[in-house]
Amino acid sequence: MEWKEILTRLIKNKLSLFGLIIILFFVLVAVFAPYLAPPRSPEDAYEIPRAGWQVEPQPPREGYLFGTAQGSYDIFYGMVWGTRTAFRIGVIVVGLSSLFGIIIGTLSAYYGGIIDEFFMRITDVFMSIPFLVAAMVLTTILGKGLDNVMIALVTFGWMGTARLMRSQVLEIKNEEFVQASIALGASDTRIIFKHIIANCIFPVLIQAFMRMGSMVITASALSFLGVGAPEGYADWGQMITFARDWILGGQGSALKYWYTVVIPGTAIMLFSLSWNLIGDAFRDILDPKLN
Amino acid sequence: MINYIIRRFLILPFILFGVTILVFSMIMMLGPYQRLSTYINDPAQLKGQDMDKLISKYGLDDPWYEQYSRWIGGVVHGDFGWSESAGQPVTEAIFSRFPATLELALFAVIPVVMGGIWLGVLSAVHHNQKFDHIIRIISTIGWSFPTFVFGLLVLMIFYGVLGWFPPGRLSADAAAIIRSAEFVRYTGLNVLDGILNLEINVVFDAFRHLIGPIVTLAIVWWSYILRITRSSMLETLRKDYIRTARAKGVAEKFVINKHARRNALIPVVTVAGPMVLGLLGGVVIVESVFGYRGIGQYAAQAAQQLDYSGILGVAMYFSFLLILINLIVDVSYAVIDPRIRLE
Amino acid sequence: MQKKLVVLLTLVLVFSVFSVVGAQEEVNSPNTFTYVNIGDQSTLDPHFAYDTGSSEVIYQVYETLIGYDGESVKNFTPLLSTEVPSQENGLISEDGSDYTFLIREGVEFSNGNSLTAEDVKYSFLRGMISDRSGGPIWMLYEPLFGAGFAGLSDVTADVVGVEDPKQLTDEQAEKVLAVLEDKITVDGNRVTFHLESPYPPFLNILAQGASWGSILDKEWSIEQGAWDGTAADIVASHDPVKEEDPLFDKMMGTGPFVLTEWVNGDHVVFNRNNNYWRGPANFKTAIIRNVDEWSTRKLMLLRGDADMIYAPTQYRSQVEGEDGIVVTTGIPALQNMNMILNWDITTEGNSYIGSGKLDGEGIPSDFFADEDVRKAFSYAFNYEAFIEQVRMGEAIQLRGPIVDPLLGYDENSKVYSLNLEKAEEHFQKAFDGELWETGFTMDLVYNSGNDPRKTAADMLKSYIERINPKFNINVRGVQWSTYLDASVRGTLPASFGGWLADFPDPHNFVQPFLDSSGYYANRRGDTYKNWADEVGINDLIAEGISTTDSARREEIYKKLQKMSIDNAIDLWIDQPTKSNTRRTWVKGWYPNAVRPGVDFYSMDKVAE
Amino acid sequence: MSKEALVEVKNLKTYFYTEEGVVKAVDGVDYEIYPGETLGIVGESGCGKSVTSLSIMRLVESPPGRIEAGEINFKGTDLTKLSEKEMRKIRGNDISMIFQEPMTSLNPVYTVGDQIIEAITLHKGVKRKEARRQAIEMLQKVGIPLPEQRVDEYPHQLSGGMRQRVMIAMALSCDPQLLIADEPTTALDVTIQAQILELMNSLKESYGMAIMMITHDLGVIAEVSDRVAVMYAGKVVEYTDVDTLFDDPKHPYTWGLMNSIPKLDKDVDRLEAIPGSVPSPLNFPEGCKFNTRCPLAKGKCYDVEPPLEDTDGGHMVRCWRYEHLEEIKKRGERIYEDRGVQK
Repeated sequence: MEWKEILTRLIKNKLSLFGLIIILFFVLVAVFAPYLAPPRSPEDAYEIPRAGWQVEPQPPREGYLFGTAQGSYDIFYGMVWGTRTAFRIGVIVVGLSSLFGIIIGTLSAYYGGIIDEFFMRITDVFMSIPFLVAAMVLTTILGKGLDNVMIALVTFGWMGTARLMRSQVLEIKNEEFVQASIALGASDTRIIFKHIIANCIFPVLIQAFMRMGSMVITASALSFLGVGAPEGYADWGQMITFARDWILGGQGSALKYWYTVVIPGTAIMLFSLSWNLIGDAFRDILDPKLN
Repeated sequence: MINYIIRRFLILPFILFGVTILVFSMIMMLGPYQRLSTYINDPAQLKGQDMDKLISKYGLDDPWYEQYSRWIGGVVHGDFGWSESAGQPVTEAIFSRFPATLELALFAVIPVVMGGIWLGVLSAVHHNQKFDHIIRIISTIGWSFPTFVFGLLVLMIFYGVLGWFPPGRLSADAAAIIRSAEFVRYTGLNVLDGILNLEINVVFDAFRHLIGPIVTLAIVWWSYILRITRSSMLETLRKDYIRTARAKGVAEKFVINKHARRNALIPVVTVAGPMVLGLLGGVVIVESVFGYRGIGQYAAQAAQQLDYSGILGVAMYFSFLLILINLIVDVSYAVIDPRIRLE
Repeated sequence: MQKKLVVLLTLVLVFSVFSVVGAQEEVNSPNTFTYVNIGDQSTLDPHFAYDTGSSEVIYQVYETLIGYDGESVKNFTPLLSTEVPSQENGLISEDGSDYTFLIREGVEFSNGNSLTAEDVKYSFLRGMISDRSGGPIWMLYEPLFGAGFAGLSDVTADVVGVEDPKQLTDEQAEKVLAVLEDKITVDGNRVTFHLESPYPPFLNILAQGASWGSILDKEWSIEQGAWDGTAADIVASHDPVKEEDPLFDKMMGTGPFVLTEWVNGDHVVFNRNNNYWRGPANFKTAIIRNVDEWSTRKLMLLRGDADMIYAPTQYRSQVEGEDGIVVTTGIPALQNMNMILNWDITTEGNSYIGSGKLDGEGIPSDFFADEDVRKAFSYAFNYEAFIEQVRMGEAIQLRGPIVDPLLGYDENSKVYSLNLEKAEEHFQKAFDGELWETGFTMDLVYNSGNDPRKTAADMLKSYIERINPKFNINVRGVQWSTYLDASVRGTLPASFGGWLADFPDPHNFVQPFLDSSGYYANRRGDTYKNWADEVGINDLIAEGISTTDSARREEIYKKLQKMSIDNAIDLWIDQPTKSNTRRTWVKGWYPNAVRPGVDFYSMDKVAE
Repeated sequence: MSKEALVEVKNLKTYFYTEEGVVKAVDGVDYEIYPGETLGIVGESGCGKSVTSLSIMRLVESPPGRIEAGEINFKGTDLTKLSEKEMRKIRGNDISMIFQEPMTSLNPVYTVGDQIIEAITLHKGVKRKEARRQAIEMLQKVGIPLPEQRVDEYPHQLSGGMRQRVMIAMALSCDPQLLIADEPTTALDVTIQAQILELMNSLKESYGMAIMMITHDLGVIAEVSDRVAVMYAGKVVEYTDVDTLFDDPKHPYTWGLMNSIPKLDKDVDRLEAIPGSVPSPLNFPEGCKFNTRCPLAKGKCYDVEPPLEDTDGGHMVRCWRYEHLEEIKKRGERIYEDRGVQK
């Protein structure tokens, strides 16, 4: 199916159109971040400015559209620049881990035998270390910082894709057109790229769409454990972690600090929802039975 | 099948070896002073410490292979070492926390899987109708908010306001019963032990403490199972044999529950394995919110403190679980799908 | 059906959002006291423990010879000793170097064994022999053997010339034990400590709250496998690894509570000692639970399932004023926070100092050896805002290492305050004006997760960068292990320090902070050590600890405080105060700055 | 034809409401099926022939599909007016259906026996044991060897032809009066095709039921049908008995279809093909729907849709210019382009 047609159909479907619009909105926010929330100095633009030194969150007021979070971090600024972080984490982590997964899954299923055994046991080894333990040890080794968090997420995040890809390739490997190509003496690279990857990529792509949205949540879980982005770095996951001790409100009102959780929560939800909607629509489009 | 199971277990040592090498080499990339953080885990403890003395006491500056062989030598003799972060031997640390997490995971899996499948099926049956949209949006919300947000809200509603489900694992009275000499700890699972000891109060109390974490886990993981069930169910509902069943005059209820669901469950089983593993390893946030001492918290603490015997212990235990869960998944595959069973 | 469910859920939500947990009229579980805290215990061995979490547990089970009188940290009351030694009652010798304690009779350990003077002697000897590295026992060696003695190894080196006690032969061990035994003698029910020279805070070192002063049951301890009282066992008993320490997870004391269950990281359960010599405690069971999540602790308190919780300052406003909750604030705590300036930064493999030269791209090794730089930094910190906003008013500015209310603390002494003009002036003078011209770039490093430290660093950055655009400070959070490594290697240009008193005496502050052999001197490097020696700081400290004349001591400590400020040795930040949050039905709670955590015995639960 | 019709379809309209627009899959179709006869429905894929049959079974997926108008009278009852529950009593009992893909039309997770038994117990109200006996008997009737053994096997253990026999056994297990066969042989090998058609013919005789045979293959039609309806773009374009149709096709579309079958008895090495493809149901042309492909289309064909007219004695044709075709046929000319050498 042509990409153009996929796009047209994505736009025609109300839900995925909604998703696309939201993503577009976030893209615009990310692109125009320097205008929406001008940084103090360009080199530490991702450093959320502090309105003061107060620990307690303060409600929205002039100059601080969304209020300030724990530690007087400007929520608006954090949200705007955090959009860039969300895309960066999503694209880089999902992209790289999917790439590794595809390579390992394909090689393993295509060649089978000892290679398959080798790769799958390596996958088992990586799966055996609980993700958060691995991420914590790795960020301790590499040092704090978003790049290192991404390295950890990629290093311990490719196994799912590898397994999915492997099962897909195993299925398609025995299809007649592949067997025919093998019989015709086509080179392995040609078969892998022309027939196998082209035919197996869509489930992986759909999975990747779904993962795009959830990466922000994973990042917030890491922030919760103290191994996420550095304190004060514009990152949605951290923004919502700032709300941790304030969610239940203060005396008299459970909603006293609503803005600390509602604002980042809504952004994360919309982001994740959009990717999911697009992913769902994508699957419907690519599902041959629906056509 | 038996061959297959044996083969799986024969692989286990290799995986365990790989895991230990991977973890060990990661930790050994750090210098001895960094690894001192295993023994000094708080700035307040820095005072009066003679760092170099500590380093030689724990052999932190020995070459990595010496440290590794020291550790593996112990393992061969059944000694998994001392976990500094837990203040217990590793085996004890794991076995004193594992039942708690297992109990949580077991009880959580039931509503998560049942509820998730039920909602996923409903959502697929009402594909693209209002119900489907609402369920999908709710599930995205469930998947999009960090666990601690739900955990704290659940705690506030069911404990803070209603007072039904307190945090922790047991209340003081029930804990006192469990400590008493007459109470035999058969399994370490409070509910089960309560039943076996015929202590209804313990059962009730333990169960009461489980509900909060379970509800929280359910909210988060429901959406996961739901999505998979939904898409798998959608695919199944378009299968020819569903039309066949309808053409036979089978009522829609049975078409869905008998003919479609069982087929739709096949991919769900595939993800249920990793999900259970995730539940067992990733419950740290829920454990933290509900003051529930389990393996997740331990894993996090060991990692934070670079307590390598602790990390290795947890990792080895997870490899074992992975193999076990994969086995269970494969067996359930066979139960559900005759095509696999008979091969 | 679905509609009903939606309505029900909405109702529950609305209900929960708008209702706030009401106060309970009655006392919840009157026979159990639950204290919900954070953190865990590292050991139950009183001679091994050197952290608040462990000491808190040990406090409930073991007892010391003397205690503190209520809130005071200076006045004592008798405990296992029937009198507090003083020169007036003759229990402290004229020259101030012999301390005698009269052991109370009729006291029993909770296993029924009677307390004897022999138990007391054994307890201290066992502590001195086990003397784990990094442990608290140096506090016994310093008074008993004199300055320069910090542990058993110093004694073995002195007596038999063996550096490592683990290498002692039996013969050498005999000699060492004889020397140790000479220091603590027993005569009937009198136990006398023979100090090398007068040591004013000696009673503080032994008093309640000091786990190392705990009295053990000799018979029971030997049964458990602790040091058996012979010279031959010294080698085996010295410096145990935690897991092999026989008293790691067992306790047997004379105190009001008996350890029932210790699940590390989760809870500790105590049962009342019904034969306690001061009369049984007010409740049967006392529980310390560990819940790290603040909101959970808060809800437990609001529901009355917790009688007392640990509430960090920043969240306290969330419970203050709720029905049934009482908060006591402003409790002095013997701790401080400062920023240690490294006078002699290790440049090798150091990524925190840029180029390592005075070229605007980094800082040189001796950056903080320049007094003007230190003063400029001291003027560029907003103490007032830090205390008001970060500590929410619950702190007082530090005037040197010594904290309120210890000897030498003077609330009128000179301090720095935020003054950017003065800071600018000093920066201009620094390095003969070169620094002002070239500027500098450096990292301020804090251990990740410590918010006050990050804020302090952010503050310095924000003010200093305002003074001169060529000044660049990067605030970097690093993992604890990295921080530990860097502070040991001396690569951090500035690091944060915080000291919690071992015993309430100014010596316990000036020694680690100012003495050349003190713990923090290491972080300032040799330049500081030499300087401190030259200007006489070391001598003053030595004099301060060996004189019994209170007035002279006060003079010395005031002088040291003044030198710390005048020379801007460090950036002295603040002394945070503590608070206590509990249910109104809790009676009998009183603050004490030295006590680790709570004193269950003093408390009761009574309805309003 | 004086007999009472078993099924009488009148002006049936089944539309699909998609996001792209309304698809008129079946747009005003009329035909009758008499007891014991076989009605063939032929057309290219997408012409609405399957939807017609699903409409009779009321199995059109809704949403997006809906029976918009028309009547389906089965033995005097209008099936479109029945409740789902009443309809279920008819499905598999009075009317049953077999499908194109025997490979996918059977549920892979149940044994073939289970699936036949389900239909029997559902409609005949017999005990399971009796149902099983009947199932074995049915398997025997459809020519499956060792039925006692096969009954407990899973679909994947059977060959395609066997599965189609199982499908037929299942469809006939409740003695239906009408069997709808939707391309029952398309997916099978040629030899097996013949066997299956033969089986169907013989079973038709013995059971005395009517068959509605849906296919794109005129060869199949010729073999089994009594009467034929040719469908194009949701409408019947020609409707007559089988001999008349093959002797004298009147609609240019039928003519095109016939010329695209290689005939062994005629010595031609060229096949004619209908150029173009079925227009998108969203974008039907004005006038005659075939006008985009029809070589004879002229004037009126582009403006007004022709009615289904009785040309002589029940031979119904939907064409303005069928007479023109007569002339061409008489001249023996071709009206379509060559498809190229096929041999």
